[in-house]
Amino acid sequence: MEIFGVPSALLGSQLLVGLINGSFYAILSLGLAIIFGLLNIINFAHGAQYMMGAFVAWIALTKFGVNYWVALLLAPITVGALGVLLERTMLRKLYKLDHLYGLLLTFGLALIFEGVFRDQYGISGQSYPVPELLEGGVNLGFMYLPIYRGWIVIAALAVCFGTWFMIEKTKLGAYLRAGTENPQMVQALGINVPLLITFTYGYGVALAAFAGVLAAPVYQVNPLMGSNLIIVVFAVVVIGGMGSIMGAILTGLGLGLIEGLTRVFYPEGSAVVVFIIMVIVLLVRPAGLFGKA
Amino acid sequence: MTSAFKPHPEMLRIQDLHSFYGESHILHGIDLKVARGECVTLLGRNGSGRSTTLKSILGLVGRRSGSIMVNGKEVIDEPTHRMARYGIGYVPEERAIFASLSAEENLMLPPQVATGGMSLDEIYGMFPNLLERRNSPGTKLSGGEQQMLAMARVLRTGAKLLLLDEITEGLAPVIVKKLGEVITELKKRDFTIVMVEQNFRFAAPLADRHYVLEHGEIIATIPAAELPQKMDWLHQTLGV
Amino acid sequence: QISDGMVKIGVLTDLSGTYSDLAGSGAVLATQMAIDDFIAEAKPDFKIEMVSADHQNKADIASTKAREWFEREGVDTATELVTTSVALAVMKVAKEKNRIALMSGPASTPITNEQCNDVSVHYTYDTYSLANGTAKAVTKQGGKTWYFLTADYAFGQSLEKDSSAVVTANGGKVLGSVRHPFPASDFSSFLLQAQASGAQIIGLANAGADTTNAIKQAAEFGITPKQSLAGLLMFITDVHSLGLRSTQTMYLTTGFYWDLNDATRAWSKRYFDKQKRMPSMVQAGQYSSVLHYLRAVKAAGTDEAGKVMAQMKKTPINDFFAKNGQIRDDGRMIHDMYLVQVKKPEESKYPWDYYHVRQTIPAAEAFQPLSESRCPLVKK
Amino acid sequence: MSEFILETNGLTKEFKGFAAVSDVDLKVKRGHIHALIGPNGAGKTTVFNLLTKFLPPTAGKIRFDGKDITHEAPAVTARRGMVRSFQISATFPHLTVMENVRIGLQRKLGTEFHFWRSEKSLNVLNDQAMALLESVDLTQFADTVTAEMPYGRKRALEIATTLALDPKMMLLDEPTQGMGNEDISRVVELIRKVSANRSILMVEHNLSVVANLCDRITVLTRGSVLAEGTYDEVSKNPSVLEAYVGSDDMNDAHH
Amino acid sequence: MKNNDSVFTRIMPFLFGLLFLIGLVAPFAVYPTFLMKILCFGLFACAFNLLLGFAGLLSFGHAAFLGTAGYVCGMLVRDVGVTPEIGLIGGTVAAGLLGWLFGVLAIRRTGIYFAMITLALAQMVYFVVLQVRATGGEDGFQGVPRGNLFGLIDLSNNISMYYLVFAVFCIGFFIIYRTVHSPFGQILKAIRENEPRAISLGYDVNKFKLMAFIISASLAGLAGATKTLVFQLASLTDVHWHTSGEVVLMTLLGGLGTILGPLVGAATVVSLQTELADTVGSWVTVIMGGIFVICVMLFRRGIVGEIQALIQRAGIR
Ligand SMILES: Nc1ncnc2c1ncn2[C@@H]1O[C@H](COP(=O)(O)OP(=O)(O)OP(=O)(O)O)[C@@H](O)[C@H]1O
Ligand SMILES: Nc1ncnc2c1ncn2[C@@H]1O[C@H](COP(=O)(O)OP(=O)(O)OP(=O)(O)O)[C@@H](O)[C@H]1O
Ligand SMILES: [Mg+2]
Ligand SMILES: [Mg+2]
Repeated sequence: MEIFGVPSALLGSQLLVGLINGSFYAILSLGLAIIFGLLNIINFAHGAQYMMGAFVAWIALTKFGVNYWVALLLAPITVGALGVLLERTMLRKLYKLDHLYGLLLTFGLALIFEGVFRDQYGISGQSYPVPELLEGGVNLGFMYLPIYRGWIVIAALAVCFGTWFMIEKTKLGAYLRAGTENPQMVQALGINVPLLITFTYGYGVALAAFAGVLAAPVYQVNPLMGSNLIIVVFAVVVIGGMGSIMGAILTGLGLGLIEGLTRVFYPEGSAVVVFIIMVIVLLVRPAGLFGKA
Repeated sequence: MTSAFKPHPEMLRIQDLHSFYGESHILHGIDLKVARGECVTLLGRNGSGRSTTLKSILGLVGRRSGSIMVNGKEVIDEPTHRMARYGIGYVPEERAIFASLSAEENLMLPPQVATGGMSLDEIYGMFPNLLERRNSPGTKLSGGEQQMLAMARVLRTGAKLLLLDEITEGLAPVIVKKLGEVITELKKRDFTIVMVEQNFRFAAPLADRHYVLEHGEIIATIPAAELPQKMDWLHQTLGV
Repeated sequence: QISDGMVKIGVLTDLSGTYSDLAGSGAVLATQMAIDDFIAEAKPDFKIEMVSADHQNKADIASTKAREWFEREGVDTATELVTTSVALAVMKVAKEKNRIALMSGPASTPITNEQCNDVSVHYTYDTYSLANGTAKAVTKQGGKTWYFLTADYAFGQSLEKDSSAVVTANGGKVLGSVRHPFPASDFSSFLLQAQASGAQIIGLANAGADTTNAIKQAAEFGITPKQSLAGLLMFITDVHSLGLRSTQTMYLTTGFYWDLNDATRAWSKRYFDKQKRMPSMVQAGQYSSVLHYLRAVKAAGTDEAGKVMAQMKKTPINDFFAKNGQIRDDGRMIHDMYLVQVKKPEESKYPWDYYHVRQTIPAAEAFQPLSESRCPLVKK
Repeated sequence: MSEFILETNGLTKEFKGFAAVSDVDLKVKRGHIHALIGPNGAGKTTVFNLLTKFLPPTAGKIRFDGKDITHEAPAVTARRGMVRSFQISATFPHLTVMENVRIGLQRKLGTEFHFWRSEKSLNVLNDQAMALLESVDLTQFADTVTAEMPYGRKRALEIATTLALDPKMMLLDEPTQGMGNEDISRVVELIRKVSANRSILMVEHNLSVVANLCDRITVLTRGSVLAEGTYDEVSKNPSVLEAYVGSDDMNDAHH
Repeated sequence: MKNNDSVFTRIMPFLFGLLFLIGLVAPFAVYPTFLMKILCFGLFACAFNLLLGFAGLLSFGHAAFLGTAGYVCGMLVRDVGVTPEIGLIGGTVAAGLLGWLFGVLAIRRTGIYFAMITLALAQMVYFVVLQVRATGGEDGFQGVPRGNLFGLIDLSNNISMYYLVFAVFCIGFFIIYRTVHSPFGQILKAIRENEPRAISLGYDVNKFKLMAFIISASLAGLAGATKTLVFQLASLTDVHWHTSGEVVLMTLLGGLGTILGPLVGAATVVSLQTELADTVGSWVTVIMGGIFVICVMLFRRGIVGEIQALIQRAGIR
């Protein structure tokens, strides 16, 4: 069977692959949305932190023989801790200022991180093997699905929805949302907002690092692996609208799918399709798909 | 000795309080004392430092020095978020309703700090508007509804020392009247209240004592009993 | 006579970006080695100095730097120049200032075609030699049906076009191609399309991180080893970073392999001792080109560009890098290239033991024939 | 020309099924100071937002100065001569007081897009600006950066800036909110002064101000008009007293 | 406050005069190509600052205008064969049109969203430039002749080229200065301070923002077109988002919202880049990143801003 001249088996496999990519977009845009939503900072270092997650996993494996499963916890914790440090020492001083400064600071940090890793590990990147447990693949009939890719989708969805639940459905989430609007008042109500914010940034950063570890076995672990991805993720966040956590997740997954389809029907356009969608969405709904005007 | 079981009769004592916003020195040595169950007001012209006094107690100013004792304990070095644990409830001048939370979420947000707070039913009974609009996003409430919500928010937590900044502002007379009843009731329940008010008609019958501020200093202390003879002077200094 | 009694060599390379592994500080080291070796061998009566700079892969930075070097610092030759945009920009400046551009790093063929000039030497390799070598050899060895995975910009497209022609000319068939954005990190969609085509060979008409990611993911999706990959522009640095597991049995063409013979091993060992990595062909070529240049300066007794170029063109190049290498009128240095196949992990006996050398492609065949050149300097 | 400068017909605004304003017929006479009062949440601010086009109405018509303006853009309505003030003070904090007023005056010059002209070309407005500042008693502050002025003065400045547009009609949302009595009387005087030759619609909770200033009063409750009339009429209306004042004497509601 | 403002206004003409004289003699003391680069990026940064510093709009896609104008100018001069001044005008107009398009889409949002939208739009431009054959893709658009100005003055001479660049810079700078201190600039300031209030006074704020955006884009384009003539090439770097980041760095480092800051910032960054290229190798980006961080954390006012603050403090005393 064919759809627009494309065999349906190929189409099915492309959709699946799109979903896998969408999982990365979803985790990363979720992290960005949380950080933006709660700290009012565009975390330009997000891509670099994603890269650092992958590198921590790689270093842990090659230098210390730490396996993938441990790295899946260790890398987010390490990079998240670095995030906490950054928040405590730098970002904290910027909340009262225009957003611009947070953006610029994290832009500078991204340059530093990428530069340091490039200097240490070179540009061509390192290989991280697929963990043994997830090696191989299954034949789905229409495609050969590497088990690891399946795992990416499951892990990403679990983390995304867990995060969503935590923020939208718990008291902690209410504190977080209120804390972004008027931290002083929330403090006056008896909540330790600075700690909350530090934790939030650390968590957002840890999400990026988690995505990095997930990515390590499929992409080359490379100092610049995050820097191009992140621009697309920014576009995803704009399309989704910064207002909602669920919006970030769904938009991420959705755009992964759309991008996957573009790669079949018009591969040349797959790099810009996200941006084109962004323009259209903005024309129709300036606040983004899920954003509040 | 103070303990949780035998609370200090002196709920709030401020001595030589100085406050700063950045470079500007706003409060120049405030001294005041409020006993348990008392209601006092801070009077003064716009910009005389009344709101700043309340904010200083909570640590919401740039820098402060001096002494602030709550229930017998020195708190000047405590971070803001710890203050609520001492049973302080604050209704700020700008209301500070959270846009991303619904009215009810706003209401439920502050953690309970002590027993004896009002129940939701009591609160909705007092402010029926809020019941009707409880699922509306906080900032979509009308100006007055936000004011009610800010007040209701602290009543639920069980805080016993209330710092109220112009709570009647923008409220219809009918609600102002109701608020007056609420405050009277709170006093009966042994709440301690520090109010900043422009609406003198509202404040005068409620307060045990009035502090008059000018340029960040207390220039007069007027017990309720002396109020009638001081009215002329107040008129002059405050234009009341 | 030598201006200022000094020959100054500028190494303008990518010290921090995408190409810093295959050129970068290794190229600076190679230059220094060439200068030291030359001084030891020829005891010249002129001084030799080296300056180096990072062009950050930006053509305008490169052209400013080159201009400044030529105009103010008396630099006689700008060398290395990885990244084609940088190379083209510096060539123009060199021509204007009558200095020499020695290019070891850049890949594109316009350097010796439309954009050629008489002060430039394209030394180590170019896309034609890599793509042709690989495409021809692989097709001849039975890889008859091809599918291309092409980076969607001028460079990838011309790589695909050149290789397709070679495949067809050698009796193969191109079943199709897919254009992927540049840069991309996820290739699974494109690889699935390549897989669906059923071609024996998937030609990778891309470079750098795109190539390595595509190779890695091909293994992941079980595409290799059922179908084989052919890297049309790959370096030993790529193989090194990917590891043999994902690259095994791939074919690629290179201008230099450290483990080719005793001479290459000897030089590479010296290099390795300092850099802790084996040299890429760019770094080896850089050494060779600088040494050749210095020898020509000595022989000509001047550092004037025209005379030195004449000397360089007339002298065959013989060192560990090239046997009877020769610089043509279009600026192309031609020398033997090698078709290699990546070893299986179990075949690799020691560090950096990566290649089986399958075939030596003679200089005359390896590069675009002069007759096809679009360089105006070539008289037909 | 109709005797009413502003008329609404069946003006309605619903938020997700909640009718904040329903079927309001409001008529403001030329030259009047008209007050809109009502309990909190009655829909006064929403009416203001509808009139100034900050919100689109769900239903109903708005006529200003004889023209239907229901579907105009906010800036267009403002240019017609209906200008509002905000419930919170609205000035340009880092411009001087003089510059603030000039922003208002500048529109008349028609050079607001002229990026090639010198700002000296705006000096022709200085006399007018000074005159306006004088009318609100702010001359001595002319060169002060607005942020540094006391609150009450900012309100005065805001009114001066609005006057610069020479509006036919001004909408004031709680102009005395947050003011001490001294400032209140100053602003009341000011409003009275500027009301000459123009119409004013204001929302105000301070009934002494309303009693003092207003020619006519409309009382809103739950989005609908409960009563309309002069202060005396309205203050005797028992349903108003019940819904708004909560006692049987309107004077109780004076501050 | 006011007093010091007038101190500045009084100093300004002298300062400008002095800088102008320095500009006139500079090519005899300093390497002209280097100066030209500073002037091009200086103009670029000044144009950017018009938008950020005076209209409060952070565009993170300004490289698109620089680059587009560069390519258009290059094509006009090299492939169509027009004289350089036509090339400059063509590039500027192209950037202005692109700015109009970006503006229409982006000014619907403010703040951070605006930044992200401009970034994404610029990224689209990048992909187009990369893929279209006429631009030379990765190889860059090379070999643009400088030609003869008005068909008369040979620009291959570095000194004459310098004076052209200097003239272009002065014109661009004057336009910016004038825009800031114009009736239009006043309204822009008002909008930045309190947008709803500006609307309620009857100003259609989006039109003002759009206008500011177009002016800024056109001037960024003018800088890009000039740059193409100077270096005789346009390359992907010009449209890459790193360039958009760099111009923010220049502006911030020099002093956001100060009239001379961006020029100072551009000069500093360009010099650093040139110097660092030889000395620190792969640490260039790390150092650039470090400067960003230090600027944001410690010198938010930038070089010129800090100096002004110093003078102001001295003036108060
Ligand atoms: N965040 C701040 N930064 C700097 N100065 C401030 C700040 N908040 C208040 N001030 C200044 O402190 C002084 C006292 O202000 P405060 O708000 O305490 O006055 P108030 O008596 O409550 O009057 P109001 O009726 O205006 O609320 C004023 O001069 C005011 O300008
Ligand atoms: N954007 C909105 N979305 C949902 N509900 C709204 C919105 N704006 C106003 N409301 C509701 O409409 C009602 C009328 O609000 P409005 O602000 O007009 O009241 P008001 O008469 O100005 O009251 P106040 O005197 O307290 O300012 C309120 O119950 C409010 O909660
Ligand atoms: Mg106050
Ligand atoms: Mg209201």
